[in-house]
Amino acid sequence: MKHLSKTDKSTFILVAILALLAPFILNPFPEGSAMAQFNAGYPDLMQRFAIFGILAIGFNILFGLTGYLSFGHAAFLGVGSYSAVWMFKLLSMNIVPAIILSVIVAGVFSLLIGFICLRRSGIYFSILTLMFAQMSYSLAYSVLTPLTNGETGLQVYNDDPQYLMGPNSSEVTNLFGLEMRSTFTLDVGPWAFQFNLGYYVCALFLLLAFYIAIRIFRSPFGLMLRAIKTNQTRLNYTGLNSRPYTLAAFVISGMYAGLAGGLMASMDPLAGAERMYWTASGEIVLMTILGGVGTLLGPVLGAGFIKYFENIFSKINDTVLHTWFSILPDGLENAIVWVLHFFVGKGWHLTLGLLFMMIVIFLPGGLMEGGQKIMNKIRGKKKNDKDGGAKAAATPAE
Amino acid sequence: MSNLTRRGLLKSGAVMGAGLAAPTFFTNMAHAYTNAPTGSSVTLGFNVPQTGPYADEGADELRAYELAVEHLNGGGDGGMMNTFSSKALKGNGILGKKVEFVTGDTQTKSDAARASAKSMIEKDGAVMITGGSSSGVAIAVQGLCQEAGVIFMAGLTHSNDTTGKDKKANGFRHFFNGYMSGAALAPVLEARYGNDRNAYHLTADYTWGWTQQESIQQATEGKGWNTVNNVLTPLATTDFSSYVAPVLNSGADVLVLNHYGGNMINSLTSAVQFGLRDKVVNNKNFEIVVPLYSRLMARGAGENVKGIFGSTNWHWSLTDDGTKAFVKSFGEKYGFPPSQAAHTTYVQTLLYADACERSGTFNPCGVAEALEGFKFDGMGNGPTEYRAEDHQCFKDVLVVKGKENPTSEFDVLEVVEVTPRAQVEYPVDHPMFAGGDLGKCNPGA
Amino acid sequence: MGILEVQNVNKSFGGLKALQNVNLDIEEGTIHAIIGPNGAGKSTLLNCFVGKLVPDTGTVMFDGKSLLGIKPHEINQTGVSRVFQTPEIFSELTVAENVLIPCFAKRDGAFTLNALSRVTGEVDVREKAEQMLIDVSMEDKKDMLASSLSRGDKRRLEMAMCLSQDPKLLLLDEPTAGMARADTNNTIELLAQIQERRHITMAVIEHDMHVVFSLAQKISVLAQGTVIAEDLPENIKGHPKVQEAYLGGAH
Amino acid sequence: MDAIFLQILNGLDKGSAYALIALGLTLIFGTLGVVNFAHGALFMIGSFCAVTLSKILTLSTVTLDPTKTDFLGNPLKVKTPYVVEWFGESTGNAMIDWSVPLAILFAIPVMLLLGWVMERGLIKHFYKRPHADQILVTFGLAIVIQEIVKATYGANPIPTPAPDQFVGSYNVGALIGLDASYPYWRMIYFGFSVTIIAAVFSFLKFTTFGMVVRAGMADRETVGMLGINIDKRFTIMFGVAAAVAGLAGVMYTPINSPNYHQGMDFLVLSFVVVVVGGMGSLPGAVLAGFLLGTLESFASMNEVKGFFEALYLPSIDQIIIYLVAIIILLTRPRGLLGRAGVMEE
Repeated sequence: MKHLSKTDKSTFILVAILALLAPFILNPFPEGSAMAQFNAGYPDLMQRFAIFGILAIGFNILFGLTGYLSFGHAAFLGVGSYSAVWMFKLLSMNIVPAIILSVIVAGVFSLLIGFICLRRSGIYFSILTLMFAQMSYSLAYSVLTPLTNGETGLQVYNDDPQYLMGPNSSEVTNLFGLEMRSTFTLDVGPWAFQFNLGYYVCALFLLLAFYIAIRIFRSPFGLMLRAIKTNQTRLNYTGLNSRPYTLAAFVISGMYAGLAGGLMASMDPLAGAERMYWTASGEIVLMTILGGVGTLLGPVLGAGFIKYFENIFSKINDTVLHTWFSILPDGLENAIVWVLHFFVGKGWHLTLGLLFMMIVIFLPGGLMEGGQKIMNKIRGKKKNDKDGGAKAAATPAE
Repeated sequence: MSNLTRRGLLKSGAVMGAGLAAPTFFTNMAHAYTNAPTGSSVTLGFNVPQTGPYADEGADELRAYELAVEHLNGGGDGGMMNTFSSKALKGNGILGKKVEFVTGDTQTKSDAARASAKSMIEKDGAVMITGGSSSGVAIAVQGLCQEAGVIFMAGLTHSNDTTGKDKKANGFRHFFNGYMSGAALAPVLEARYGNDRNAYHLTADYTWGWTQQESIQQATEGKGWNTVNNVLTPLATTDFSSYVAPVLNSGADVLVLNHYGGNMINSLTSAVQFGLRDKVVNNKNFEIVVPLYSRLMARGAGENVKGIFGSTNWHWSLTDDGTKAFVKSFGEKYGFPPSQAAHTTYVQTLLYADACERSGTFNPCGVAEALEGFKFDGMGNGPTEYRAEDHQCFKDVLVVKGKENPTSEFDVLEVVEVTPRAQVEYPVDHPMFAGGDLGKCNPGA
Repeated sequence: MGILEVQNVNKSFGGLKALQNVNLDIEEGTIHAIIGPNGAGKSTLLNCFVGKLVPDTGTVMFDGKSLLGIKPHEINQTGVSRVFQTPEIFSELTVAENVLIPCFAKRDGAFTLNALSRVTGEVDVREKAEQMLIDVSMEDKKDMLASSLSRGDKRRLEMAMCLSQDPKLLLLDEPTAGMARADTNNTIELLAQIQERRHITMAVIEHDMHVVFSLAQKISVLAQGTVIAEDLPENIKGHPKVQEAYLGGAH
Repeated sequence: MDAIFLQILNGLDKGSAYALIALGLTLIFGTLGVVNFAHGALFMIGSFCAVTLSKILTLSTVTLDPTKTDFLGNPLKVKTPYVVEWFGESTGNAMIDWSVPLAILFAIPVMLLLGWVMERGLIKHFYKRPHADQILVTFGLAIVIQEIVKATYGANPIPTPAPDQFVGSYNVGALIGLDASYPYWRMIYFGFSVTIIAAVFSFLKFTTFGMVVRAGMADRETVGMLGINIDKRFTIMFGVAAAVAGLAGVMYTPINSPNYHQGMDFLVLSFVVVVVGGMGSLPGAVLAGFLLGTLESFASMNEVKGFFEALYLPSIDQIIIYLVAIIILLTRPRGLLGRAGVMEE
C-alpha cells in the first residue's frame, strides 16, 4: 500500500470497502418488497461482479493502455475455465491448483496468440484475435469434445480420478476445506444479507487484481504502454521496440482473463464453450468502453452494469410488472405493462442496446465521465476548469 | 452447491490440509432441505430461453407454465388436472401453498442458464427449476440442481445423455430421446421405404447431433439399411449447399438430417432446392428424413416439410382426453394450439406438484421418491412411467410427417403412427446410455 | 574519418531519382548543416539514416557500423536521435511523461518488464528528466498535455526528448520551422549551448539561413538528389553552384 | 468431377453472397471511415423487407367456414388475401408467389431511407470519434434493431420461398458433359449479386458522382476544398451501402429462412472478408468474398475433410476460413488489396 499515491490509495480503499460491504450495498431493499426484484446481493451475482471486474481490468491493461483492441479475449477466459475444471477432475476440488493452472495455461495460450496477432495493428489485429477466438470456440464445441465436453460443457463426474481426493475431502469446490458455497445469512428485520465465502474469495482476487493494475498503470512499463497508444513511431525512434511491450501487456491481460476463468469455474465447476464465442469477447469490450477506457475504476463499473442488467432485468416478467402497477386502474395498468414488457424480461437486450447507445452518445468517456460530471456538479465546480477537465478525460491514468 | 439457500446457512467444510480451522458459522437447522417454503406460498423457477434462436419455444414453454400455475392454484378450467390419473392435486396450490413463480433467461447458453437458475435458487428461493430448450442447457442446469439440492424437471431435451451419461438423481425428463426417435421411426421407414435403403447422414457437430445420429443409424441398420456416409456439419452453418451437393452422387437414396432448429430449416431447404426429392436413385424415390421434428421449427421450413417423416414427443392433433383438455385450455387462453415444448413443460409442472402432494413434502428426496417408478395416464401420451433407474419417462412416441394440405398455419404435421411404448423401451444399461451415475438425491441444506 | 559516413547512396521512387550518389561525412562533435531547395532530397537522406527508408545502393556507416538493414529502434540504440519536421511526440501524455520515456529507454534498454516499480519512485530518471526540462526552459509546463503545447514548444519538447537520450548524433529536421524570431533565437542559443556543453554531433536540415550560419561548422548543399557542395560556411556563401541551385541559374 | 463442379458452383454462390455483404461494409468504411457493426442488421432488415412484403400481400379478409373446424372445434376461419380479392385468383396468387422478387422494389426505397436516417441521425456524429466508440454505438444499434424485429416477428425463422417457377434445379452440368443439377434460385442469386457488384463498380467508375466519391475516399480534405459538398455525397453512399446489404438480404431469403439474429451470424464473417480483402478496398472485398466462399465449399467435401483429418486437423470446414484469413493477413499485412495506413492505428 505504501507504494500507492494518495489518490490511488483512496481509490483502492474505496474499492475495498465497496467489495467488502457488497452484501449490504447490493441488497438495499427489504425481502418481499416490490423493489426486492432489484436486489443484487446474492452470492452468484456478486461473484460474477467480481469475476467480470477482474476480466475487464485485465482487458483494460491491454486496450486502455496500448489501444490494441482484442476481440478474442473470451478465449482466454474459456481456456482458464477448462484448465480449472480439469484440475477438479484430476486432482481434487481444491481451488488453489485450479486457479494456478488456469492462469498459467491462459498465459501460455495468450503468448502464442499474441505472438502471431501482434504482428499487425489496428483493425487487422482485432480481426486476427477475433478469428483465433472463433476457431477456439468452434473446435471446443465440436472436435475437442473429449477435452471440453462440447455442447454440454466440461463438468466433474463421480467417476473422475481426482487423485488428491481423500476420503473426507469436500465434494464441492473449496479452499483447503472451506467450501465456496458456504453462506452466512444475516437477518436484520425484513432484510436478509448473504455473506458468501466464494464471493469473498473472488473479492480478494479482485482487490489483488485491482492493486496490480494500479501498480502497472503507475509503472514505467505502463508509461511505455501508453506511449505505444499515442505514438508508436516516436517510441521506435526512442530506441524501443514496441512488440515486447504489447506482447507483455497481451499476456498479462490474458492471464487476468485466465484468472477470471479459473475463478468462474471455482465458483461453479462447469465450463461451457459459449464462454469463448465472439459475443462473449464483444461483451468484455463493451464493459470496458461502457465503464471508461483507460480508467482504473471504469471497467469494473462497466462489468457490474452489464451483469446487473443481464441477471436482474431478464427476470422481470409480466407477472412482476402487474404486481408493481396493481394499484393503478386496470386499463392504465395494462397499458403501462404492455409498454414496459418490451424492455424487461425477454426484452432486456433491447434496453441494453439502447443504453449502450445513450452512454456512448452522451458520455463519450463512459460511466466514469458520467460520475465525474456528477461529482463536479456536487462540488459546484465552475466551467472555467475546462483545461483540467479535458486533461482528465484525455489522460488515461487518471 | 448444496448450500445455496437463501436463508439457511451452512455447514462449512471439514478441516483439512495444513490444519486450517473452518469457521463455525451459525447454522440454522430449522430446514432439512434447500429453500423449504416457510410462508403461505411456494416458488417455482421457470428457466427458459427468452433470447437467442429458441426464444419462441421458450415463450411457448412460459405460456404453458403460467397455465399450469393457474390450474394448480385452482384457476381456469383445470386442463389436464381433470384427466390426470392421479387425483392428488386439489386446485389449492401445492400442499396448500399458493404457487408462485419466477422466470429467467437461459439464452440457450450453459453459463447463462446456470446463472439464471442460481439466482432463482439463491435469491428467489425457488424449490424446483424447470425448462430449457436444448440438451446442453438441460444437462448443465440438471448438474447445478443436483449440487444445490433442488428438483430439476427438464424441458425440451432430446439427447440420450440427459438421462444417460449425465443423469442425476435430482433431475427428471418427461421428453423422449434420440434412441426412442430411432426405435419409433425405423419400423415406419422400413414399411414405407423398404429395407434395402442407403442412408446418408448430415449431423450437427455437437453432442446432441452425435447421439441422435448414432441412435438412428443403429435402428435403421437393424432393419437392413446401409449407412453410406455420416458428415458432421458445423453448428454455425447457415448455407448447407456444400454439404447437400455431394449427396446426389453418393449412391444414397435417403438423406437423414440430424439437425434441429435453424440448422434443420436451412439444411432441409437446401436439400429440397437441390431437387433431391425429385431424384430416382437405385430405382427408388429419393427420400429425406428429419428424425426430430418440432412444429414451431417445421413452420420455418414452409412447404419443404411436406411428406417428410420424423418423430415428436406429442402433437396437439391427438384425440385422447388429456390432449383435448390441454389444447382446449391452452387454445382458449392464447388463441393457438400448444407446441410439444409447451406440452412437456406443462406436464412436468403437474407431475412435480402431484409428487409433492403424494409425498407430503417439497423435500427433493421425498419428491424424487414419489416420482421414481410413478405410473400415470391422461397426460396426452397414454400410459406413462417414470423409470426409477434413470428418471426417464417411458411412453408412446409419435411418428409424424409434414402435412400435404395444411388447413392453418398450425396444421403443419400429421400423426402417422403412435409407436407403442414397448417398442421404444431399452434397458438401463444400454450402451448408448452407459457411463452415467444417478448418484443419490440431494436435499441440500 | 567522420562519425557518420555516407557513401554513394542512391534512392529512387519509381522513376524519380531522389538521391544520386550522395556522399557525406559528418565529423564528430560538429554541427553539420544540410541545405538545399525544396525537393532536393534532404528529408529522404535523413530517412535513410534512421531506418525509415533503405537506400537502393550505397552505405551508411555510423561509428564504424552499418545502419542499413537494421530497425529504427536498433539504430536509435546505437546513438542516433532524430527531431522530425512535424514534431513526433506523445501528444496524449504530459510534457514530463514525454521526457521520462526516453530517459527510461536510455537507462533500461530496449525492453524491461518493470511493471511493478513506480514512475514516481525512479528518482534518478525523474531528476534527469526534470533537469532536461529546465535545460529547455519548459519546467513550468511539465504537467500540460503535450498536444496542448504551441508548435514551437512541441519542437522544443521533442528536442528535449532526443537530448535526454544522450545521443552521439542528433538529426534535426528544420528545428525552427514555423517559429517566431524570438523562439528561433532561443533555439539557436539552446543548440549552441548543448553542443558546447555535451559535444553532441548534429546534422541540421534548415531553410533559415540565419540559423544555418549561426550554428553550422560545416555545410553540405543538396540539389536534385546530389551533393553539389560541401564546405565551411564562409565558403558556401559565395559558392557559384549553390547560387545556381537556389536561384535556378538566373543571375 | 461432378462433385468438384458442384462445389465450384457452391463456392461462387456463397462467394457472391459474402462479396455482396462485404461490399457494403467496405463502402461505408472507405467513404465514411466508420466501422459499422450494424451492417449485419441492415442485411437482416433486407430479409425482413421480403417477409414484410409477403405479410402485406397476404393481409386477408376472414370468413368463417362452418363446414370445417379449427383445433378448438370452432368454425374454421378461412383467410382470403385482399390481393386475391382485388386482382382475381391468378394475379393475386402470382403476386403473393412472387413476393421475394417484388420485395426488391420494396426494399430499395426502404433501405435508402433507412441508410439516410441512420447516417444523418447517428453515424454523422461519430466520424471524429474513436473507432471503439463507433463499434459500441453501432453494436448497440444492431441490438436494438434486432430486438425490434424479434418483438415484431418472433424468434423463429420465417419461410419465404422463391416463386414456384424457380423451385427445383437444372442440370447445368449437362452443358459441359457432367451430371450436376443446381437449384434455379441459387443461379439467380449468383447472377443478381454479380449484377449488383458490377452496378456499384460502374457507378463509382463512370459517373461524376462516383468519381467525386472515389476522390473523397482517397483525400477527403482536398475534395472538400474544391467546393464540392462531399458530406452530402457520403450520406448518399451510406444509403447505397445499406441498399446493397438490404438487397443481398432480400434475395437470400429463399436460401436461408430469415430470422432476427441472422445479422449477427453474418457480421463476423463479413468483417473477415473485408479485412482479408483489405480495409477500404472494394475490389479486395469482392475478391476475398469469392475466395473464402470457394474455400469453404471445398473444405466441406468429404475427401478434403478426410485428407486434413489424416493430418490431425479434423473438422477443417469449421475453421478453414479463419485459418486461411490468418495466413493471408500474416503474409500480406493489409489484406489482399488494402492500402497502407488504413485502420492500422
